Amino acid sequence: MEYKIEDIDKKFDAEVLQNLGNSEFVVKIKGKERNLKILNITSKGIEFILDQSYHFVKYLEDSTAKMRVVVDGVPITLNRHHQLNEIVYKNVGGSGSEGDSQLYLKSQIPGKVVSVNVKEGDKVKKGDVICVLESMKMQVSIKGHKDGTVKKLKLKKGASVAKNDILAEIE
Amino acid sequence: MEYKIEDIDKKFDAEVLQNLGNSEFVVKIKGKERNLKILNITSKGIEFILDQSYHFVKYLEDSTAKMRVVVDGVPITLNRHHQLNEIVYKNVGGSGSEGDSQLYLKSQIPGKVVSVNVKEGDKVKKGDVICVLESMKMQVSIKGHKDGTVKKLKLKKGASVAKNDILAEIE
Amino acid sequence: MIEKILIANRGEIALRVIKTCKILGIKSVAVYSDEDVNSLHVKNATESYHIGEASPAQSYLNQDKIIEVALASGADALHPGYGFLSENADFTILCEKKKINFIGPSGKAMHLCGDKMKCKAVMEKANVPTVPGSSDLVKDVDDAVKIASKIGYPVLLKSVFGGGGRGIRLVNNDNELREAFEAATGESMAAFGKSALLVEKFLQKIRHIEFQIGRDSHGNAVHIFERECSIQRRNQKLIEMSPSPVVDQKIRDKIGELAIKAAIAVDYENLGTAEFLRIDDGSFYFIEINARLQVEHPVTELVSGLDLVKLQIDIANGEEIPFKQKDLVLNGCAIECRINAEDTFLDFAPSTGPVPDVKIPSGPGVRVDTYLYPGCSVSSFYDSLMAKLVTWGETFDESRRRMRTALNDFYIEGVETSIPLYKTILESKEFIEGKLSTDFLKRYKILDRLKDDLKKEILSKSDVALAAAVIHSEYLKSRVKSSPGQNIRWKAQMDRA
Amino acid sequence: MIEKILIANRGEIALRVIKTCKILGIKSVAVYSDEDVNSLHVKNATESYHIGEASPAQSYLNQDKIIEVALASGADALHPGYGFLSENADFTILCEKKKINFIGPSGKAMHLCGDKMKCKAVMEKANVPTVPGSSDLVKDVDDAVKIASKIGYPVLLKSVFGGGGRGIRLVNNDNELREAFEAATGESMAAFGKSALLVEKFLQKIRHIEFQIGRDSHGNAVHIFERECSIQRRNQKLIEMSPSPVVDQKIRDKIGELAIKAAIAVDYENLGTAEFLRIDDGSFYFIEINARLQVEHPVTELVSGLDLVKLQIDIANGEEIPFKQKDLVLNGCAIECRINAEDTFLDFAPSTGPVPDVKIPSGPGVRVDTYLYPGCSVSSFYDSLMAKLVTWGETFDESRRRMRTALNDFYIEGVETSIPLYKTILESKEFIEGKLSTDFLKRYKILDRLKDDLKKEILSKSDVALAAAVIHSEYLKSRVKSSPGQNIRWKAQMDRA
Repeated sequence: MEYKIEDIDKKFDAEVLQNLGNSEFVVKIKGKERNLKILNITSKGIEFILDQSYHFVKYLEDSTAKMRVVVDGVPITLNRHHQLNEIVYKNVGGSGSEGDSQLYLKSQIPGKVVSVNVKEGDKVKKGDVICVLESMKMQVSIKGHKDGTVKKLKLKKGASVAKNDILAEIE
Repeated sequence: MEYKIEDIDKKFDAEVLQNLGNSEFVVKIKGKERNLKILNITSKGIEFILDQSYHFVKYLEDSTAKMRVVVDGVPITLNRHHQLNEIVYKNVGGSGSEGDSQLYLKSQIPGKVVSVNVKEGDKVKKGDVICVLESMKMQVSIKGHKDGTVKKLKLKKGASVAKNDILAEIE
Repeated sequence: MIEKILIANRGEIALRVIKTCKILGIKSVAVYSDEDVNSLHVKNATESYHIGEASPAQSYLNQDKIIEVALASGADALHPGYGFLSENADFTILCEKKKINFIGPSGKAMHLCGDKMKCKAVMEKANVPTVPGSSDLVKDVDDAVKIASKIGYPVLLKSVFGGGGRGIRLVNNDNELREAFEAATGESMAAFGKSALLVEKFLQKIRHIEFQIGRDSHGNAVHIFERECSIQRRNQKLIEMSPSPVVDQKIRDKIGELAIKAAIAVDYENLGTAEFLRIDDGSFYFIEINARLQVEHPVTELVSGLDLVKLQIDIANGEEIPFKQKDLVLNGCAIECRINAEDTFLDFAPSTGPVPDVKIPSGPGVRVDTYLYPGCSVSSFYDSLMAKLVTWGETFDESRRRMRTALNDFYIEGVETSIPLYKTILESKEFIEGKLSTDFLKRYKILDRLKDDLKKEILSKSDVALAAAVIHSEYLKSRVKSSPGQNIRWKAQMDRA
Repeated sequence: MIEKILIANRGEIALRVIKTCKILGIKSVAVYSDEDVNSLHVKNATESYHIGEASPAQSYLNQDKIIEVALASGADALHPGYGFLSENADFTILCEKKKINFIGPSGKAMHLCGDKMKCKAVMEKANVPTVPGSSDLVKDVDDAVKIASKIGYPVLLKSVFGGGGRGIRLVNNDNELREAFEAATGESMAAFGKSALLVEKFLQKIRHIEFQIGRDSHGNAVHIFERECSIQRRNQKLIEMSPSPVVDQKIRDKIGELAIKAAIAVDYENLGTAEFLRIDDGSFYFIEINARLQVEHPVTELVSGLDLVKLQIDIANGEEIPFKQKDLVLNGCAIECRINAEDTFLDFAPSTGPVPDVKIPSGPGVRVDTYLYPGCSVSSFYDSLMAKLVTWGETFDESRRRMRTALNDFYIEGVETSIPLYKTILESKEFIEGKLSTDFLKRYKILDRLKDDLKKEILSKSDVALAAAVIHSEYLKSRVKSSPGQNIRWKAQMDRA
């Protein structure tokens, strides 16, 4: 299987070569054979000794396209490499902000809506302030992710929004 | 319901008087009404605020006769008060050692059998050394719990025993 | 003698105060909002009272409700922590009225500390140097020019109707000042119908250095050394340490003496902090007194060996401070990192929600003050400080290395944290050399370096991630299919493992 | 320079050494038995190697296997911890042969420290006072009487074929000695065909006080203060502290000097401990040198500010000790409680098994060295020390109060622990007054007091226990039955709660 790691422009290969029994395996990572001994495995995480080093990996998300894991405390996103994935991946972008082609403006933080600065039908530019949220004593301006027209506003002053809630549709 | 606590020679009463809703209750403990608000409850433990103080109670064991709980870190055994219980309870004794009427000699520690000092058929007195166990670099003599004849020995030199394993039957 | 203390706060500082109460055998009374019913301060206090809804205005800022609980619970004293009501002079006065021993300065002193202009005037009278500039509003443009030429350019022209950087103009000479004055006056007249301007020296490459002060009701006053708190974001401290790399014993004595003078000038009682700005030529300027226990007090505790909460309680009890200035020895070096729930790359925006798992570091010289536990939650109603990671070492380098290791061992699941940022800072040449300033992050492009570090860290863990991924796939396959041969053996092994 | 250390140990001490390795940037190599595959030292080391079956003889005492792993892993040094191979002179010599830097004294010095009779002779020559008595076997009964009258009655007559209290006779005068000598000789001849007797002064109300010593390869030697370790059970230390309540600076200087003399006498290099007995008249008698890092070393770390494992590594690297005796200041007071898995009331019998839940205390001045984590297991193959709870305070009383609070906050599920015993000791008048002796538990009937305290504690929690019991019954009923009315509402509430 080939994987892409985060937004690193390279493919990495990994496969299980052999099951040695007694929870021990030979795996091939980036072309190199390594010994792997499982101490503990569930659907949520795995503890193993790779060659001579202990590691603890948690699985946070696992879809066909990507897998989010926490390796010894370090969060890493692995993208399973298909043709299709590559396209989606490029559009989503690696930095956490939504790509220009996306319809929805989502909130990257939870908070309370302090002000709504646009109306449905308004024309907005990328970077215009759409609304202001308050969270943890701070006011944060949420800016439009692209040029377009505000099609739908899913915001009300005083309401609470969660992380990843859709705030607006911009077309 | 009446309870006995550990080996304290007294009965204590406790009952739920009223369900106030919203996880709040009025309970009557030792004749006094108290307010109880549940924060969290499962079959294994409960967190609640009694009057104004937070408590965390774990349930370790729950049989019809007795209940072992850990109250804010303090282990406590409650005995539900029936006529029958009282008899059994007196016989078992409060100090952790088995009463004289018990058939079985049990090990109160885990360990490896270092020596077996009696044979089946031997007559033994209460306090005679039946065997020696080794655990955590220490040798511990296991003494007979009553006078009688060794009916069965469930011991082999070099074998491991777990806590509460039966070591011998003495009749 | 204080026997029962109501703690009008939440989070780690409420836990911190409870800890000292327990050690002294004093009963503690916690208060909590709807949001905090499962918080550790509720669980650790002797008694806990619900005081209202999640929003601070409905709970932790609700003065009447808190006083009501204090009276109902029989608390004879109140500890305000930091934030919330801790520097609210009205609340202090309310406590005084209700005969509740407020653990902190008098309402009068607090009021004076809170009024920056008045406080500055008092300090000037007491010969405590403040940031050069007009001690009051400037009368007109000529007055402004006169002051500016006295303190030297560049200067800042500030409108009192501004705030948050608005209405502030940087000018380099008389001409620029005259122009800016006209513009600012016009702007302000248009917006507010009136104008009020100040002139202040523009300080560059500033360090924020503060002195812990203590003064008892008998008039004994001491300082308990300095804390350097220059590493900040958005004017909020991130990392604090004691000693400061630019303060030696001579400077400590001198500025410490000024800090004590400042405390006396406002008749300050109990513990407080005198904040100074220090510029590259070595000058210190007083800016304000924080009339409370600071977030960063553990730094001082570790280098002085004192329990500052105990000292607060002792002073509130009317006792004398049990040591003299000369008895205090600054021992080793302490560093604190504020572990915030925030996304460094989203302009430090808050990150909230459930925290399913936490691993808290430990070891020689490591102290963690935190409200976190596995299964807890970071609320969006309150501030973003989840934990204070503090390390002590014989030397700065030992303290720094212990901090670096502890940061690595600190795992908080579910929210973004400032931990990765601190790892990068702690490893930076500039931090190691003590080249600190309030613009440290920007000056040394720390966020760019952080990005590089994260990339490197991910690459260094990529082998492990890939191994985990392929084993996970096999594991899932083995659980879905019941295929013959090897897979059954595999499954058996997996289940046993 | 040491770059990779194999730690030939397990449990908390392996973790302790790993911690310093991490801070210094040194790679660590853990070894583990079948029983320890899920242990924290395996998870925290840079590399981990399996070395055999659970039984120590098959793993942690397997010299050849450990040397093999050291060589295979490329470790350039080996830290033995305490116990296991740490004081095995043969193993030290094997390391020397294989060019593995053994972090500890030379095999020669270790051999001498291990031979008590030889060591005593060396100390006598070096003018380090040892327990008065025959420096070798007594020739005959007249020799015994001569020695006894010199050292003064009462004396102990000891057979070298005894051990564990057998063959020891307490005598009060010449007549008793002559009688006892005859009896002992007869007994020994009958049992062993030969007799070998010693005479030694009978010491009463003994304190166990030891001095931490350090000596580098350049001949620099220091002591790092004393530790009082008098509270024991079965000759094993339970509670240690520094300073000792009976050691002032004058005594510290004097006995510390003796401890250094003792180290020089056996040409001791690296860190070690000189153990003394102290009797009520203030006399100190050297008994032995422990040629390793002690379990109780954190006590010394907290009052000296030193990292003793780092100091061990520095000395093994051939560096000079980076301070002089006069630079060392004993700061505050530290107390350690050894948290053992044992049942105090079953004559301290081991208690082993799974530990489903653990809560580890924290707070200002609290340090915990432990291998425990929720879900771990206490093995019956190894010793009973699960954790070391250490507290520091400015004063003895502050340290004691912090310990008392931390003991209360320490929760270990599944095994019996010595925590309740320590709570009783810490609250006892005699402990508070520093009236310590090796027979402390017996002398002050501590176990009887513990029983009373437990009863009181249970009674104080009985209301809560009863409340939990009735609510639990209702809860179970509500889940079993699906009865109408109130019970359905109840169930809904329960499930929501």
